[in-house]
Amino acid sequence: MIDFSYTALILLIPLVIFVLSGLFGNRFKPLVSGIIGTAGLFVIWVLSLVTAYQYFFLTEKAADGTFQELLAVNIRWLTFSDKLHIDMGVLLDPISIMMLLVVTTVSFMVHIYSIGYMHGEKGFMRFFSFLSLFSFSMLGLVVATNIFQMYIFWELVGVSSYLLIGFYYTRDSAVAASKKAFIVTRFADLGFLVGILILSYTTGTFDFITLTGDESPAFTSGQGIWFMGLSTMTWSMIFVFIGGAGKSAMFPLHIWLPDAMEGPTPVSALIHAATMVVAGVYLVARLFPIYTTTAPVALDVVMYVGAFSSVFAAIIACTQYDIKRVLAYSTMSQIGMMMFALGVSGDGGHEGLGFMASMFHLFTHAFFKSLLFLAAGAIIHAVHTNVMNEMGGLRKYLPITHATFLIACLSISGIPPLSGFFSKDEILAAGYEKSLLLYWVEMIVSGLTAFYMFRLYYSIFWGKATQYHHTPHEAPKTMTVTLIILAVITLLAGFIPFSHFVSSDRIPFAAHLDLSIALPAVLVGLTGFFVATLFYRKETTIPGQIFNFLGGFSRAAYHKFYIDEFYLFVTKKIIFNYISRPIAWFDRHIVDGAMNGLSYVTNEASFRIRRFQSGQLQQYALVFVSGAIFLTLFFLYLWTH
Amino acid sequence: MFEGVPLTWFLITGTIMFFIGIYGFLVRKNLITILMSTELILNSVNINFVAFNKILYPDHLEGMFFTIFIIAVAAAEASVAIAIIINIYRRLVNIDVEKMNEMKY
Amino acid sequence: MSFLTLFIIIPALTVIGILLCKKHMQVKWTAVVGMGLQLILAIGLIFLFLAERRSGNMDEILFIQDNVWYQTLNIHFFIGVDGVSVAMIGLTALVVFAGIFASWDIADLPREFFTSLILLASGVFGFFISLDLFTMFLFYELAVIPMYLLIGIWGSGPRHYSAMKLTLMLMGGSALILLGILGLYFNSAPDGGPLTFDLIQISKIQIPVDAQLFFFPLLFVGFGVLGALFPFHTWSPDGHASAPTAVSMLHAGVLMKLGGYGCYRVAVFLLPEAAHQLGWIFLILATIGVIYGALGAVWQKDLKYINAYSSVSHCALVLFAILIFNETAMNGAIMQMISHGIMTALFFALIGMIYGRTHTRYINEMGGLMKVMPFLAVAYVIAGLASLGLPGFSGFVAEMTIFVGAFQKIGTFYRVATIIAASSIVVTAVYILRVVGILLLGKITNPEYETITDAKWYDKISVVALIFGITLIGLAPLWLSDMITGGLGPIMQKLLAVAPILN
Amino acid sequence: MTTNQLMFAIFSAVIIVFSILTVTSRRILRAATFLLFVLVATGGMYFLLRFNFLAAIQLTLYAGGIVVLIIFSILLTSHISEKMEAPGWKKIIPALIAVLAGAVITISTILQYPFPQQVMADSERTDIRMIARSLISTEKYGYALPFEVISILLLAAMVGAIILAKKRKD
Repeated sequence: MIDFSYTALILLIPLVIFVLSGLFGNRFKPLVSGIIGTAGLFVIWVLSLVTAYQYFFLTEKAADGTFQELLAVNIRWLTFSDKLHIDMGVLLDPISIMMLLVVTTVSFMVHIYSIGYMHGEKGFMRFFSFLSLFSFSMLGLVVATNIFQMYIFWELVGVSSYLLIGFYYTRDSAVAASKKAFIVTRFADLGFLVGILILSYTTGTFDFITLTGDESPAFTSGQGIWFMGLSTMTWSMIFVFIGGAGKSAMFPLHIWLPDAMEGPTPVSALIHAATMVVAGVYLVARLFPIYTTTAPVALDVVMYVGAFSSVFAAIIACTQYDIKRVLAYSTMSQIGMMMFALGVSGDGGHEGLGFMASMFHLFTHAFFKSLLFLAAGAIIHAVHTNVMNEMGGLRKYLPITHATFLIACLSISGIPPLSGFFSKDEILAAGYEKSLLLYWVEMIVSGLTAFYMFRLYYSIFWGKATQYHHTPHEAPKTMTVTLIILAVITLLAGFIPFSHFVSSDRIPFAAHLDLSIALPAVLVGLTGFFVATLFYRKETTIPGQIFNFLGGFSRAAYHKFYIDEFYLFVTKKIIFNYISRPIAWFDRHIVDGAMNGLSYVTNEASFRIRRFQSGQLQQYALVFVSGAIFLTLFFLYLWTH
Repeated sequence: MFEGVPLTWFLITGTIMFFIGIYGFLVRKNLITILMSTELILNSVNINFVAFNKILYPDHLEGMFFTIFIIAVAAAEASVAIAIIINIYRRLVNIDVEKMNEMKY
Repeated sequence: MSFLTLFIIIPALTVIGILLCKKHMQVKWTAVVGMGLQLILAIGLIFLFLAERRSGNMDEILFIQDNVWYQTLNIHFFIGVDGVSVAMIGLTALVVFAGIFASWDIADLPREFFTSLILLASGVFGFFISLDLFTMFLFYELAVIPMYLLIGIWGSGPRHYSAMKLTLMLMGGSALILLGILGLYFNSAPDGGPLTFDLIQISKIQIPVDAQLFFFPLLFVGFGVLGALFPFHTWSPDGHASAPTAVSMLHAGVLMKLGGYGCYRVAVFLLPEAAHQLGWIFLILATIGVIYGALGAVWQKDLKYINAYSSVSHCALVLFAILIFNETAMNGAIMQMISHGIMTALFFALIGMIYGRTHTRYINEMGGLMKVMPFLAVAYVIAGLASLGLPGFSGFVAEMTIFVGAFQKIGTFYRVATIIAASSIVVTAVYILRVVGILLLGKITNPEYETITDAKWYDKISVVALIFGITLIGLAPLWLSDMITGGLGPIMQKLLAVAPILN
Repeated sequence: MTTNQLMFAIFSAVIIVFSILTVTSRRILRAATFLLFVLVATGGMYFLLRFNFLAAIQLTLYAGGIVVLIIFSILLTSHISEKMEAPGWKKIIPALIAVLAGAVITISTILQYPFPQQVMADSERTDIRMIARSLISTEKYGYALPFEVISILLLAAMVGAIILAKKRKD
């Protein structure tokens, strides 16, 4: 048996780096803090590679061929009651190791990239210390041994995202975006928390291994109808999913993601493309046995929300001009597909194809999407604008960026033999088995994906060569190296026999390429590609005509279907003006008014009473005499006892 | 031995005198007249004391002594009161009790 | 003679020392030395207490001292601590220590200021260590009364109004408490023995339920006024807004805890039947308070008002948790008191420091302060994050303990209340981030602020001490949680005897 | 009607009539004079009851001392010719009601109460020697202590009166 306790270092190293650079950061030269952070990440990356190798190849499987769930470290952190307690630890199983690899790799790449990208920025070391904080929190989330540890790191991930989005804190839009991201996800986290509360109450445990094991209390308790015809467990899973939907930007909690692009581009690549936004998928995958066994309705919710979000975001992505926003909606769309895949999946063996596909897509998407973002970063770095209309013909100036961007585009469009093809194919296959309608919806999404990606690609690299203020030039080495590495991964990742490592019941199985699914998918992808080529390869008026032809619909899509406006209306107008303000008023005038009224009455009464104290001796005497007489009368006649 | 007049008569006379004194105290404005009303009240009490003493307990002298003391106190009181009245008069040039309401509120 | 007496003797000596001082500097340093000693003593107490417990001393109350000081009414100077009061003493010492540094700039009558401040502190210490209801009440008054002077003399804005309002409302509360305590006293010997104010002794007897039903609301409301129970919280915004920095810190950080502690230690502990029967009324009020305070804070423009409403929300959560009557929630209540105490003290300290530099507390008049005073700004962000319950800070630990505990309580009523209370974490995020966004981030709106200086050394000491407190609890909560749980045994026994709770 | 009764009736009538006049007269000097009559009549009552010494004191101290004092103070503070303004009905009516009610209650109580008949024989006429002995006696029925107290009171009153009436230097 291999001792995995060294995996605790994976959490501790970034934490230590964060604390050190947070406390003493201004003593170092900026570059030093960047290098320390990167070096730390390198160590972690190596460690997680070692862990993965040892886990998948050197650790014995259980008797029935499953990968074991290993508690590498588990320390009691806080006790609630005899049964409920929060532990801090490291749980190793296929999906957590897969996530470890994704997070450390992308994070490592982003660190290297940032040394070039953020060079000369004010707050360079602040940036790196926040990155370390993020890495720490994300890794903690991934290896969480219990749902409460996950919640803790979930919150920490949220706050590091907040800090990084608001990195350019003097820019109002960045401040607003960071605030929005935090509050929206916080709202979703409330759902998560309620889900945890219900879950922990019904099952009496937070522990993942207990919860998802064969004799999970979640399978036996909380099955009764509780509310609106659904069982307690179903509700708890729906609430948990709300948390996941918030982090993963699922409709209708997606509004923060496009705005989050206000952060520095490496941050978008790391947090808002590859790692944090897939936490929701990971969360559902973690609790997957509960979903399939006792909460199929909740799983259906996951499916429908995922499917809807994917198509919704894809449509919006076709109409946006800010390249980072296009990528953001693309991310949302792809995560929607992952959710969809989880939603259609069953448990065990080939039934669990969707689960595997979802994880596979998560894996490949992390690489090609971070590649896309980093490439976009390189482009922005070169031309100093985000808007694609102001670009064009860049392929001559930025050859490496161009090549890597193209690879990523092909991959996300599902063109074989790039990684995106394999994972997307599995998703469609899984969807085909569950529901034909949704299968076609996802097919359309797939086509749209290819379309908007190539729309982006052509607008940036082809078309008329815009006159730039100064000639764009290729990014520094630290940036291009990472682009190349990620491109290589994107090229090769599809050939990993993913189902041999990750499956819903942790038993390896063989997934085959089903041509009847793969062919139409590729065709749809190619269609999207050709349409985009037709429209955007050279400047044409067709897109404009189509845009006008669709009229209101396209305008609505351009305005992101007015969801933002709706939320703004609810929060600003209703909550702020019609709830909070009246409460403030109520407090001042009614509650406080009652208290002041009390004092006023007392005061007034005393003013009235003091009239009796007139200073007129004879009045006093009269009162005294009358009183004496009255008392005499009272004691002599009235009080007969 | 005192005969002929029942105790009650004295007491009634005293009571009437007492309440006349009270009435004066309540309605008169001039401080000196108020002082005079006070004297009436004291005297009415004296009459009672003396009557009680003589008619009910003729072998004792408590009533009489009380009266003596009351007279002494009354004298002291009158002298001090008049000193105060004169003092007030010096300051306010008037001894109307209704105008003396410095102590109000 | 228990060394706990030192907690009263040291402040007393410090006050005497301050009165003997001539120069400003001497006054300040005397105060620092006195309260520093007090802090060391408090830390020592925590270690001693933990050592004592580890060595297997499981007495309900440790370090007891019992002297009679008024034989006729059987009033004792009876002191001792359990896990809960040790935690509260630690909190008080920390906040007072930070408070001294936060008021380093005080210019008017520093001697009188520090005298009143330390007098107040000694009242609080006395309250937490005493176990005799009368002595407890005495210290309670000692803590409340200097507040009037502190706000009335050194305050700002409509300070006389605020001071009067605060004092009157708290005195109203005291009157109820006094009634309640007398009620307990006269029911303290059902078998006809001598009457007693001894809290432990009273806790061992059965007070008639009729009497409990009468006195429980008195005591709970009486302490609740100080604990900002809705709708008796309105002294808090005005009082805090007018009070000088250190007073706000002490008041929100420590004094409001007297309310929560009193509700816990006197009202619920001694009158469990009534608590069980009437608790739901106050639970509703507390739940309203939690969400109401948070929503009220969203709209405010004055930093201190925001924080005062936020305190209302957080303190209501304390009362909420106490009224759940199970061990986890009760534990959470105590932790929330400590956590909120440190956190809000930090907030008020920072607000005071910011105000001292910008001379305004209206958030709309400020902006972009991160650039000119990074230390204070970062500290403010940390305080804000702690306040909105971020893991790694004490607020999270406390709130989660409360929510998990409260949700274990059976009954839809409690569930719904818990979810409503939990939703306050979202609202908290809204108002905290709103302030952070307007106040610290963005561009500097007022050119005059370009020349503002960052924190001085004494500001830093104050802030760092408090941040250390919240992160210590936030990162390693287990010792505190265990220490508190150890002290909850008796009250849980009493409550379980009334109504067996599945837990 | 015995002599006693006759005398009592006369004194009583004088007392009541002049009392009323004292408190109602609008000329202050007359009021003082009426008070003098009342005091004298009271002295007469004492004679009637055979308290000769007391009656003497009454006449000297009251009728002589206090009334003179009052008249002096009247002369110092008021214009004799001036009529005092009559008190308003607002004052008179409540006072009258209170006073009448009080008088009725008291008198009716007195009338209802069964006073015992004379229980023992009259002693000797009280002579001065006996009074003097009692006043300085510390035995039973001795009044040494009240006597001393009253002496101090008188002294204090004297000092007080002098200080109060003294003209301030300012």
